Amino acid sequence: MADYAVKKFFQLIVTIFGVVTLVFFTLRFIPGDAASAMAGDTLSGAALENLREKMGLNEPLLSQYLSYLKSLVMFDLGETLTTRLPVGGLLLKALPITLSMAIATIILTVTISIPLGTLAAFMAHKGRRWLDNGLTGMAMIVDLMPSFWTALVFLLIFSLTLGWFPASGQLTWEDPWALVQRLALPVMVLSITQIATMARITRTSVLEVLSEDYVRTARSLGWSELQVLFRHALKNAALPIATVIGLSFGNLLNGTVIVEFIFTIPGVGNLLINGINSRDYQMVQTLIVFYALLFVTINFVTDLIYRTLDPRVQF
Amino acid sequence: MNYQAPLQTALLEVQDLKTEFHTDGGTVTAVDGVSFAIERGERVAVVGESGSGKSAMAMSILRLLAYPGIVAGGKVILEGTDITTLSERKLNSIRGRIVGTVFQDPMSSLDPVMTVAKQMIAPIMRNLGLSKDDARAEAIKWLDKVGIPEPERRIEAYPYEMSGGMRQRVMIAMALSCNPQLVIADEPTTALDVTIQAQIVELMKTLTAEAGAAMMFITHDMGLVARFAHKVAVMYAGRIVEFGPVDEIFANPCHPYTQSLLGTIPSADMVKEDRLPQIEGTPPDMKFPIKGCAYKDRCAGAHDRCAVEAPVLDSRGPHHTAACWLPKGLENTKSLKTEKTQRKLRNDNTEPHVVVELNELRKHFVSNQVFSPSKSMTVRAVNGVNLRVWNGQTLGVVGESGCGKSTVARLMLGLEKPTSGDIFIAGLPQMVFQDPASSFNPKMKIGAILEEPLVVKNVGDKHSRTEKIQTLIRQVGLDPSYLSRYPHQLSGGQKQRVAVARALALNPAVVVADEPTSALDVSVRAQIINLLADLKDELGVSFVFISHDLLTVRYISDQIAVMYLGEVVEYGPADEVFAHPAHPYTRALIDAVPVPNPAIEKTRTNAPLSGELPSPLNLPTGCPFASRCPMVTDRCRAEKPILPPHKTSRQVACHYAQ
Amino acid sequence: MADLSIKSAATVTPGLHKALAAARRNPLITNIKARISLFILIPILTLMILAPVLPIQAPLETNLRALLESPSLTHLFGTDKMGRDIFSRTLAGIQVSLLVGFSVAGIALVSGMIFGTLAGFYGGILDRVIMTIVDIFLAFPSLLLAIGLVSVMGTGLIPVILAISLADVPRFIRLQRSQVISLRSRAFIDAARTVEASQYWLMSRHIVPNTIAPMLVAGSIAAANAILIEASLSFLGLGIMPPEPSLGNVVRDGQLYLEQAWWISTLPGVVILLIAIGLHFLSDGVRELLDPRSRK
Amino acid sequence: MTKTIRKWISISIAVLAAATLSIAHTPATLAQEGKTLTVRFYDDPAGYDPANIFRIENENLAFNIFSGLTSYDSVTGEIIPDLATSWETTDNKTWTFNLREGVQWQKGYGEFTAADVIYSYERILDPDTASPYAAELAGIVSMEAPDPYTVIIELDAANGNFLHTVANYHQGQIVKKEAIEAAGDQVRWQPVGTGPYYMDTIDVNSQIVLKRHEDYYKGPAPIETLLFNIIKDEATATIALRNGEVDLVMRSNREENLQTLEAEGFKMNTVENYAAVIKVFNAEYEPFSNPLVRKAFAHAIDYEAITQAISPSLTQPHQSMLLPWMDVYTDDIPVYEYNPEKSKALLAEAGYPDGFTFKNLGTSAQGVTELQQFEIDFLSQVGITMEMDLVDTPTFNQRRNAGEFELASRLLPAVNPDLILFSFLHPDNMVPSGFNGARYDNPEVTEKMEAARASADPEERLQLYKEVQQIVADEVPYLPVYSSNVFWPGKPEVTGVNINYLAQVNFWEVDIEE
Repeated sequence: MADYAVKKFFQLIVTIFGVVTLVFFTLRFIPGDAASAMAGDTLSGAALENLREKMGLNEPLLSQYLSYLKSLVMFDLGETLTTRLPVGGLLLKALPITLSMAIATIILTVTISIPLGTLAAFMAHKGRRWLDNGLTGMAMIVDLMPSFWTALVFLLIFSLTLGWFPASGQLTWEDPWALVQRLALPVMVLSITQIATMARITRTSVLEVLSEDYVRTARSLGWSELQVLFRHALKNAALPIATVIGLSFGNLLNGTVIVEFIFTIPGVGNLLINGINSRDYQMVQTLIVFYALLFVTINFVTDLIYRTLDPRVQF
Repeated sequence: MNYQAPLQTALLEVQDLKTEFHTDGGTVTAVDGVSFAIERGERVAVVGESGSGKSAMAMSILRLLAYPGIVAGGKVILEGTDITTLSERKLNSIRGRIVGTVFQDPMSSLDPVMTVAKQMIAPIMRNLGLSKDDARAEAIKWLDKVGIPEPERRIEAYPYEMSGGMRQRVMIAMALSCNPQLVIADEPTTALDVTIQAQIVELMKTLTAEAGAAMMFITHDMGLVARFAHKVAVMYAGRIVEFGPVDEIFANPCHPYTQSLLGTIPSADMVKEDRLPQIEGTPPDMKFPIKGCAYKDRCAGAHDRCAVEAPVLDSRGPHHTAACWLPKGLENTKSLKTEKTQRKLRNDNTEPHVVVELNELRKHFVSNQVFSPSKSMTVRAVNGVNLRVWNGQTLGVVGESGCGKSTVARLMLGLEKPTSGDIFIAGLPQMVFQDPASSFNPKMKIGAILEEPLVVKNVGDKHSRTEKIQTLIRQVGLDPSYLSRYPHQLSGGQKQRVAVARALALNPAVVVADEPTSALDVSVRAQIINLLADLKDELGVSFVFISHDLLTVRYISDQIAVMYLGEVVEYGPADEVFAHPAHPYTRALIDAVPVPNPAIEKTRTNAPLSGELPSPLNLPTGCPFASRCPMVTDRCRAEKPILPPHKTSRQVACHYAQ
Repeated sequence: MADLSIKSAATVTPGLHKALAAARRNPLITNIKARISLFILIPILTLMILAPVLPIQAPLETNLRALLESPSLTHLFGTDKMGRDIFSRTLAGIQVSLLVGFSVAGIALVSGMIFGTLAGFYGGILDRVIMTIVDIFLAFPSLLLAIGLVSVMGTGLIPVILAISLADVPRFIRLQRSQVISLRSRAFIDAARTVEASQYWLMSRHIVPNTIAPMLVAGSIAAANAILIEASLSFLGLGIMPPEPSLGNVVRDGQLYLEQAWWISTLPGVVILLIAIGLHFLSDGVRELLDPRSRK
Repeated sequence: MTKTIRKWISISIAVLAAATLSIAHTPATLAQEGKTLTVRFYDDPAGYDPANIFRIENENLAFNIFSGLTSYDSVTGEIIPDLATSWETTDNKTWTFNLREGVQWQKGYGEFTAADVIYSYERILDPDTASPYAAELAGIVSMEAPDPYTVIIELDAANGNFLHTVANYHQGQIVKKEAIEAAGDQVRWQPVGTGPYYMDTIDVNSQIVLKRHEDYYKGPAPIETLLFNIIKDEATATIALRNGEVDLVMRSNREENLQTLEAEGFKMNTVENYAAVIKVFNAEYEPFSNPLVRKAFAHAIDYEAITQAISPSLTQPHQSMLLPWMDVYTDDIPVYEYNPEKSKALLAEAGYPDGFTFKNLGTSAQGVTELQQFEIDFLSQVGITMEMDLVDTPTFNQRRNAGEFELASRLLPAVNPDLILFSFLHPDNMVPSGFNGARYDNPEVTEKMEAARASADPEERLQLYKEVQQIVADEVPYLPVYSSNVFWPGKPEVTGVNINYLAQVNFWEVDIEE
């Protein structure tokens, strides 16, 4: 176990180093820089050059890279180029919002999709496929709805027509109810695709388990179908499902970028889009590296948890 | 073996049972009107090929069929009650309590994420109404009974921590723990090694006898039937074609199918000149209604009536029934559909010379642990093997799974690089693989598959190659029209024929056949064995025949090498080794093989080899067999016997070889 | 018995039997899912190809006298704010979107095949290098990777295709590699090795042909996803640039008029859905066709 | 006893009276207590240091935080006194400003004096500040404060537009030395001015809170708290207004949203002709070096029809580089009506009977705009092929600033006509160092502009500028195509949303009616 973890951890470090390097140099190839993005229409050539110099954009690339690496190792995320705010501070402020959205999404997804998928599998196993087929069809359609589209439709329905949830507004941690209302729509938009996917995966895993020999063994010992479902099928299907939940985090991170933009949620995705728009390398590279780190770490932890939970997997 | 006529109502009576599978491709009638009865305490064997409906029939009794299978008709009367009409809930109180079940594959039949305790205790509590502690004690008692060492500790183990044999013992303990009246065992030993198989069979026999439980035992192994059963039901194409007491069935089979099945098994007294009787063709597709007798296409005795009218079970003696229009079936089993029954042994005038020689061959697999080298593990799969194969002869290699016999084959073919030692081969080695399904590139037609070795080796031009593959396909008894088919369009037996043809394409010096028949059905097995034996005689090719099936190996081989834990423990002429095994392991192996003759089986001692194959990770310092040897001494544990010449032609690695 | 049933059919109507046999030989037609997918995709593709000769307004043509018209016979899907015909734009968009989808699938497939085969077949250092790079790319959530790459390469058809495929390539390499590794130990590879076939021979004759089917399945799903990712990129202003229509940006443009003119984005949205469903069914169909268990 | 009682009564009455009086006097202020206005803010805040401020939405906040010596009238756009109550000049070179007394700094930084003015301008001019607006004040030779309420500024050359330079905008905004020093490198986030509102809190990702400056010299603003909520997506912003989540939407710029909001009875606060959009012809690119070609171009496109189709609310056709509300604006200039025949004739005369092909620089973020699609359509009818040269936004800005294009567009948001004309027409400001992307160099125009700038005589100045506009309109180095309007839709009860010609709202004038 420890061996495996250490080995995986080294791989993770190598991957992150690769990510950092790739991101750093790629960003430098983006035409236009923070200075010209900041100035917009207002500045002419000479004034712009001054600004660029002042922002430190004229340093040699390699020395920028090395100092970036050094500061990263020291956990110093630096300041944004345009607004001179500490990137770490911004990230710390945005992160809880994105994370609570992601976690709420996962909770909502799990509570809906697992019973649904299980039911579909259970019925399909007994030859009644309508729920299964319906679920598959729904999942396909929902999978294909771009989130910006779903977001707008939800806004029109739930916010404008029904008036249940606000479309904008501050996120305050002091008023949990307001927070819940504020995050409800984005979480719903994020969940809807996750639910479809997760229900399908649950359905597949449970169905697979239901046709396993040990399920038949349990039946031969006199357990009823429902007892078998809960004693054996869910327990066995839980592992692959848990893994998928971990992995779906990556998709969630994709989704939060767009949802945060539309619902003006001041989360990490929003920071990223701003960073890209203002060519704020410092911000963008830190955020992308952070995303990658988060993603890789979650995969790593999921993998370890999986291996710890599953008695079959040996190290 | 004291079969007695029933005095009261039968424990289980099955009447006209019908089971269907409604698939997208049509309705498959897997069980087509089966009727029989099992008395209390009676052991009934159900034999038949795969697809004969024997498992579906067994699962239908307790309605354990998975979707899309349904019981379409008939009655199952258990202790006087028809359970086909019972609700699921009532049936659940019968499952486990009155009827226990043991399944085929011990690897997949236990829940991998639950400990044995969790899987065993709850049913005991429920079915016997015991408290948790009592149930646990009961479970431990049963684990002890089935021969699981340290049951108090092992009950907390997960299935993956146990070997296949151990798991099957747990399955048996689970099935018996609620004191059922009837145990249904669906091929419980098929997935196990021959020595373990003997142990399990013996165990089931004793325990059911002790508890007075009846047993329905499903198998395709006639030897096991002879060893085990009171009565035998032979199934073919969803129906019972013959039913009767075991002695009757073996001594006086009346259905051509039973007769042929018994004939296909190489018996100990068979001479090599005798061809194995074989059953041609394949069983019918159960998707389509069968007109007349289902066996007519493969039956030597088929006549006009068979094509229009299906025979029903008809009395052939006391308690003996058979479904055939011919009262005695085939008069002469030698007149099975084979062109010739004897082959001429090749009289080769050339000097016998060694074609294959292995010297001190070793293959170690090392798994590296980067961060803690101390944990690096070495598996000594082949640990110093010396073997020779002479021209035109067959060397049989036998041993349990994990003994290294397949690795030896791969080393000979150059598919693995030896860790040390030499391999000398006078010419080209070729191979016939175990699994016909994966032996061929599914994207290539048979013609291309046979041509491939010639193309790779640049033999001849297009025209001569085409001629060559035509010859090859005929040599293995297939029509050249098969050349334009894809592998998946061929049956398992046909695929193995093609595999043999491919192995012969380059005129090899030796063909290594690694368990070539183990994936095949009984009736087809004989076809392949005959083919190999014929080719050896016709072409003078040497064979290395690797198998765990001792009877077959004895029949086909000139020399036998018995392997144990990567080493050859006994080597010598096949008949001699068989008749007078010198190594205790060889003896145990031979003892473990059930003989398809109830009379002989009754006389055998049946003291199966105890224990299991030790892990090749930590080999004992002394004799590798010391941990299981009945005659082990301290010397064996300390000192490793080498393979010395024993008598003139044999070698035995044992300090006490007789 | 199988022969019997065919025989009886043949005696009744030999013509029908021949037709049936021919149909059976073409597996795409016998498979129900494949059939549905063709039923969806063929009309769409036909319309797309016929678009230039259909009596409809050109996709880029504006019409100041027909702004935001609802669907009618002249404008099947209505018009947008600039009086452009949505139906015509949708057909043109299908072309662009399918180009994106299939190019992405193609690029991902070919590079996945090459690198995945090399990594899986040779193993060792080569495998480690390739897989480390793959891991690095997989560390980015896919949309982020595409966003990043589009911001580097600029917008437009080719950058979008490259960006989306670059996000897919690592996944294809992984898939191919795992396939190759499992094939590598199959008996027929051993059989070829026993006659000392060259590594090139093994790869080109045995390994690659057997990996194509699952890769094609993955490819058709990737094509469907690429169409959607392009739509998301369009939404962020990073996709195919207007006025050049892609299904994604037609939907995106129309989204603003959801309340005033629902048809602008809804109808092309339905078309995306149909295409994606068609591609999914096609992949399911291909999967079933190639699954030996479903073959008879 | 009686006396005491009387005394008590009288006192009570007095108190009551005073109370009544005070109530009568302050009902408004009492009601104003705690009024909050929620405004949609459409981008991330980028900082509020006048020396380094960018983009209109940020400038609008700075406009309310800071003051200049002068300011602009919200309605007419005229220069009005702000911190300076009056000013004198005789030659447009030496300017004397008389400062308002008793003006209080926000956050307790005391009273505003002449020293603050001098400090603010010197800070802009200090190279260490690296202000991009330093050039605006570069003409200052000396600054003096003979007393705390007088500032005398001497310029190196006459500048009739100096009052724009010192207005409440960019370099003209007066800062407090102590506050700047206290903020250190966080100046942009801690602005302290003398305007009606002060910066309370900023959450750069979601909200900016401005609070009323109680000591503002014109008196406290009616609304106590301004909440600027960041909502980037236009559709979301519109829904937020319709839901009542915000009271006012800063710059709604989608025609379809405006129509919805207007139909639902929201107040469409607007300013017309806020900025002109011009086409910049690169005179180094051959066909465009010929004035006939430029004229042909002008006749080829029907901007009237196009603006009507695309966004009748947000745009209208426009013919001048200056806007009608500017003091020097004249409509007495040649105009180019839509006339494709004439266009073709001009092309033939210029030697391009079959037209030509050119590239229009654009951003890939916007792609081919609707306007450009129509332009392509119209131009193709006279044989001119317009191709799009799409690059990403930063590259676009870079190339446009460097003059690397054949045709580009620009928005002219400046409020100072002098600045517009000098920047775009004076050879000193030629790209890449200035905005003169047309490389326009007409000595006659240059001379007239310089004379106008130097002239202290308003009449003469107007005449000179009129002539400049006429010459330029005739030679078309730039083609004005339309001007745009700005909308701040809000709830009907929000009053006083007067958008000035800098597209800014002075929140001191804004109130919420009960």
